[in-house]
Amino acid sequence: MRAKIDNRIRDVEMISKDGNKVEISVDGKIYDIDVVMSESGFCSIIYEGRSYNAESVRHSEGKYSITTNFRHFDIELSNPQKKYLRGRQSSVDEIQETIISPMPGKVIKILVTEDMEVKQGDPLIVVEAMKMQSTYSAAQDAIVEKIHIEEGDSVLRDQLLITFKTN
Amino acid sequence: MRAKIDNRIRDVEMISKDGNKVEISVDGKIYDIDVVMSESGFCSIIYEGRSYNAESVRHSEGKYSITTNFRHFDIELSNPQKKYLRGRQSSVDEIQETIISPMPGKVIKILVTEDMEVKQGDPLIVVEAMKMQSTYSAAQDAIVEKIHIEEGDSVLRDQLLITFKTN
Amino acid sequence: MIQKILVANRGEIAVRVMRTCKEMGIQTVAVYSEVDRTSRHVTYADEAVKIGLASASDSYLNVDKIIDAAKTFKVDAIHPGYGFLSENATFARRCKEEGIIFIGPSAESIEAMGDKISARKKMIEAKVPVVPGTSEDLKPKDLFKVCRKIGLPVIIKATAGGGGKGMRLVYEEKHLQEAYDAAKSEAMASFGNDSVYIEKYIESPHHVEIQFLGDTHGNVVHLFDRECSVQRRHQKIIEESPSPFIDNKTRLAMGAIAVKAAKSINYVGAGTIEFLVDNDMNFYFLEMNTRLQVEHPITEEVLGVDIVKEQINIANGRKLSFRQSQLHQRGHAIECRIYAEDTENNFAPAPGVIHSIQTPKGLGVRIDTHIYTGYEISIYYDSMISKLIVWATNRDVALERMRRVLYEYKITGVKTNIDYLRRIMDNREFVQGNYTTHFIDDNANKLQKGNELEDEIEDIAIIAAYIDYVVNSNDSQSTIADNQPINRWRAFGKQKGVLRI
Amino acid sequence: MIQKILVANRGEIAVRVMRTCKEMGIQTVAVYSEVDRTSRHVTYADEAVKIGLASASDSYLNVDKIIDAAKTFKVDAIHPGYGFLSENATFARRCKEEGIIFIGPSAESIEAMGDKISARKKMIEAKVPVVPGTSEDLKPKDLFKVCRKIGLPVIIKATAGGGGKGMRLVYEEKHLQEAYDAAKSEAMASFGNDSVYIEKYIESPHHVEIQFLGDTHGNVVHLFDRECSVQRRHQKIIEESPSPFIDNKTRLAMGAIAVKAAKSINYVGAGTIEFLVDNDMNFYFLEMNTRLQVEHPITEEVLGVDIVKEQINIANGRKLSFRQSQLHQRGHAIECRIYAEDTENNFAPAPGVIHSIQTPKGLGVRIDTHIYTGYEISIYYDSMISKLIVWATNRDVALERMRRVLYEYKITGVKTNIDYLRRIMDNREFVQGNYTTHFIDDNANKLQKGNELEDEIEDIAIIAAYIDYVVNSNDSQSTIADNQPINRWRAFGKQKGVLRI
Repeated sequence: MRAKIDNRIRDVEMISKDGNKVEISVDGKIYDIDVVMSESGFCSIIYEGRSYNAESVRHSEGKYSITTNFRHFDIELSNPQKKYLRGRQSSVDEIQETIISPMPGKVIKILVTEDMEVKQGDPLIVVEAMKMQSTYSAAQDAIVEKIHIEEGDSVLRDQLLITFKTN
Repeated sequence: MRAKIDNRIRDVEMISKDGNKVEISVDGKIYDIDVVMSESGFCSIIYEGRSYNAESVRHSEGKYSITTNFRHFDIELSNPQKKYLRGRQSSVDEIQETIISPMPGKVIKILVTEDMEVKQGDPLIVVEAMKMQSTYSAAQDAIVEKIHIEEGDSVLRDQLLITFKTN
Repeated sequence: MIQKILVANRGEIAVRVMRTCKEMGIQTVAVYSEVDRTSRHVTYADEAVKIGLASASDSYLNVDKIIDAAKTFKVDAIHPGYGFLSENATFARRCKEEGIIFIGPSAESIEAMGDKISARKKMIEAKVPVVPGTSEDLKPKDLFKVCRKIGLPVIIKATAGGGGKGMRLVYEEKHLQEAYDAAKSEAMASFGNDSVYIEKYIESPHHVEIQFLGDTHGNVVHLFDRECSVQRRHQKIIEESPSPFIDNKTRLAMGAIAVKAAKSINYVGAGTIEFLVDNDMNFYFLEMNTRLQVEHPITEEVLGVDIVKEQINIANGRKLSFRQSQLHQRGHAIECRIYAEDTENNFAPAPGVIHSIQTPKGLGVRIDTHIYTGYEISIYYDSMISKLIVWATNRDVALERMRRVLYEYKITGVKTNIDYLRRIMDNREFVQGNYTTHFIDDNANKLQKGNELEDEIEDIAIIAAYIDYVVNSNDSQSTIADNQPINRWRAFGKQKGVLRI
Repeated sequence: MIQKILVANRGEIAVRVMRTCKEMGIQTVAVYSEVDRTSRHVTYADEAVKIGLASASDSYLNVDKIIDAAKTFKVDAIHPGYGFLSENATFARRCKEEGIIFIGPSAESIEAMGDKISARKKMIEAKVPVVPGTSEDLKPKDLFKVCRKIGLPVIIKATAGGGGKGMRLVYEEKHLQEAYDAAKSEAMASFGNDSVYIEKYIESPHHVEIQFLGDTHGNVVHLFDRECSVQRRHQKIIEESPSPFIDNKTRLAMGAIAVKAAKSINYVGAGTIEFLVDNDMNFYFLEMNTRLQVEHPITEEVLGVDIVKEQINIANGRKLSFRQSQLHQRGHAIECRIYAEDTENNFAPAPGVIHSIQTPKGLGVRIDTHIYTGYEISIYYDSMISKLIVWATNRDVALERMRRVLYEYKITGVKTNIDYLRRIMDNREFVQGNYTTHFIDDNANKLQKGNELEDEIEDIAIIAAYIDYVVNSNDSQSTIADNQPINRWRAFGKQKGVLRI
């Protein structure tokens, strides 16, 4: 499988499995591990006698937040074949076509209008959560296609806020 | 619905519901409550301004262990109509036809053999868990039909140990 | 005697107050906003009532609704916690009018200390040291005289000012006139008012505060010091007691001054004086907090005193249960505030649902929190989700313990600053204990970077995600070679069953 | 210097030892049996290795396998915890032969104190008071002389005895001869050996013990007392420190005697002397435990000492980090042992899977445990699943706190004795503090009965079950009038998803 981590692509495959004893290859390096995982996402891995712990949160299919050893990782697993079938979507360097809310909050201000041209770095929208305001800016020059929310709206994590026209 | 609690039968019905505001009748007494329940079985009930908590564990369909206010209750919910359709099974005072393991453990000793007659109170089987041994005895005079386990076996909670012949 | 208390707050502090009430056999009433139905303070209380919408102005800040609830439930007293109405003189006065005990100082004390200028004047009257300077318009003719009296460096600020406009820092006298003129013209341009004032600039300020308690019989004791210099955007992150910076002489002098200050305004209840302390251990009054502080637990740990219990006893008209001579600091306590925030993304708040928690346990650990597995940290309130307090025989051991305890604390579902706190615990300046309020800014880069990543850790993360995928995905069954689940917590899964939403 | 420790144990004590190691920067190695793969000590350790089957003789009691693991992982020392190999002289000796530090006393000390008769002799030599009596065959001619010397009441026991056979309790001298003859003939009939011995009968015995520490430099200090009289079938349930029964003079005398006893056998490490104390505060040596005790945390709380850290420092050849004069008891600590047992069904053990836990928090609480949500309490090991410790300024507040904390502790999935412990906290005899080892038997009925049930509580339980049914049953959807879920933890459910088993 393909694992996307910090915009890098790595390869992970299971080679063999016998109960909790699992052989996994990560970019060709073989890990011979003893692994258990709890329903709540706590994962214990014993590798060469060392006891590793990782906490896993599953978002949508294939998307994970993993914490281990005080580090946080966002990992996206995908099947290369499937990707191929679905077409050219979500390649690593593609142009940002939308603004998605990275957290829940309340829309305080929308600084653009539909059909407006924006430059890279232009502020687009201000969202407030927990008494703090965050401004989301344009990642590149673009034209605003559609604004999906209004000022005063409450938005959820991963909610679509703004779509851009592709040139 | 019928709620069996400590061998007593009580009646519980939902009268109305509006979101978390629920009206429930218990043996005709109306409880107008605000209730929420977590996935892990933690239940918060506000009734006449008082904040009650109960922890619920669901075993098989309709069987619950509830703790509240330092009290433990085993409750069995059933639909009277359904009971009727299923026939005469599990009336409250029926004769004990089986010995079921009330907890996991290891069978240390079997004191009876198949076809043996046993008197009420006769020890039948010794099971050990956590360094303590428990002896299960006959609830009434009966004849052993079948012994489903052997000495040395590990048994699970609710596992069938011995069946009796009904006269 | 107080027999029932309404806690006019939410979150960890509401639960913390209720804990002491429960120990004292006092009934508790929780008030909650619409989004807080599943909050811990609601389930912890004996009684609970919804008072309004999520917005604080409709609920936790709404005086009428809280007074209504207090009357409906016939409470004897209201504990305001911190924040919300805790330093609201109008609310304190209203409670008194309604015949409900407000667990805190009088409305007059709150008012006197709530206004910075008035507080400064009161403290000067009481001979409490304040930051030297003028609080009125500085005339050109007084400039050099006043500056020499205060001593360099000084800061010139616009009276009407804010946001750094009309502000000049002066280290050498030769730049004084120029800075004064520039500040005045900038002030005029920005605020239409060219009046400026001058204050001594404290170069390496330490934020050290003194907790005190006063009863209705005129007794006041101080509960020693807390070091609170680890701040980001004036928000405290880590506090410790005793302060590793000040010496014992300074500590006792600050304590004595705090008692004097509290007595000068006939203070009743728990309060705190915040001081700025410079590198030479001169200390200056900054402000007085007329309420319980977030960081009160470290004082409780070091002194073995339950401050909320003392508050309630004082409200009952009792005398303080100890004299100054009976109070001694023992060992060392540190508090870390856990925030739901993304430390790698400019500390943006990170609301969300708590997926799982592993709570630190064992010796020397105290946790004050309202979160639990499945709890939703809402967007409406503060992002502090837990206070982690350790106690140990000395500061070195306390640091070791905090490192251990941060390792044990695992919260998933929302991002937290636990890793960031862990890095602070290894920061040389922090470990040495001679840090100032500039600590976070000065160390921003060091604290941002994690240790260089060993490949293995990233691989472990990928493996964990992959195993989760294998165990949980519908289309991955074929990849499980032997058809045996990896998950050994199978019986748990079975028992919990499946919740339909 | 010890840099890596193998903990030859499991459960809460293995985790507790590892916590201190983590604070000291010492690497830890866990050993585990087949059924313990998901145990907390395995995930807590830096390294872990499976050593055998569930049966302790194949794993935690298997000297060869543990020594093998210690060598494979190149550890410097082994901490045995309590139970298992902790008082096994052979194991201690084997460690020494293999060049591994055994964190505990010498094999010779373990042996000397492991045998009751030898221990009694050693203590008599060291002038430690033992229960008066003879440990050899009591001749008819000595009967009255010895009895008068000891003082009534006395108990006559068969030397070969056990199970109450050949045992007679004598309160009056006129019954002495008859009892002696009866005991002898019963002993002959039961054991084929009519030899009997006589001991003073302690009527209302209190079980009070003294913790002590000895280093390799000949220093020994005592860490004061623990009251452990709340026992069922010789299993301690609740301990407190200081003892509410003995006075300070007795406490210090016991401490001094314990130090003398430990010095007399050149004791190195942590140890405990258990004393029987009668109603007049005479105390008698019962036995010495040459290891860490389950109840050590209450001493840690009252003295602010990390006993495991001291053990490791002693094993490193360091001097004790304090002198006797520096140790003072502060406040009061109580420990409750939480067992997975059915208190209403003759205290039958109740293994099973932990469904959910709500852990007490806030001021003055310490929890030592290895359980977590989803953990399976196996049938193979001890049924103690948690230790709940509170500290407070005095015993009254400690009792209030323990009541509060027992209220907060909610464990579902297995039955526990939490409600039973809660009733003890309200028991008059316990609250008064003058209870003996007969406490549990004397109060069996009172402790068994819950408060008379208010109807409402049962109704609440039925409602909770019903709501769970409504929310979760497939065929109950039609009963939800408005098709809106009751469950407000919806987002949580969504995030957690569904685990296929």
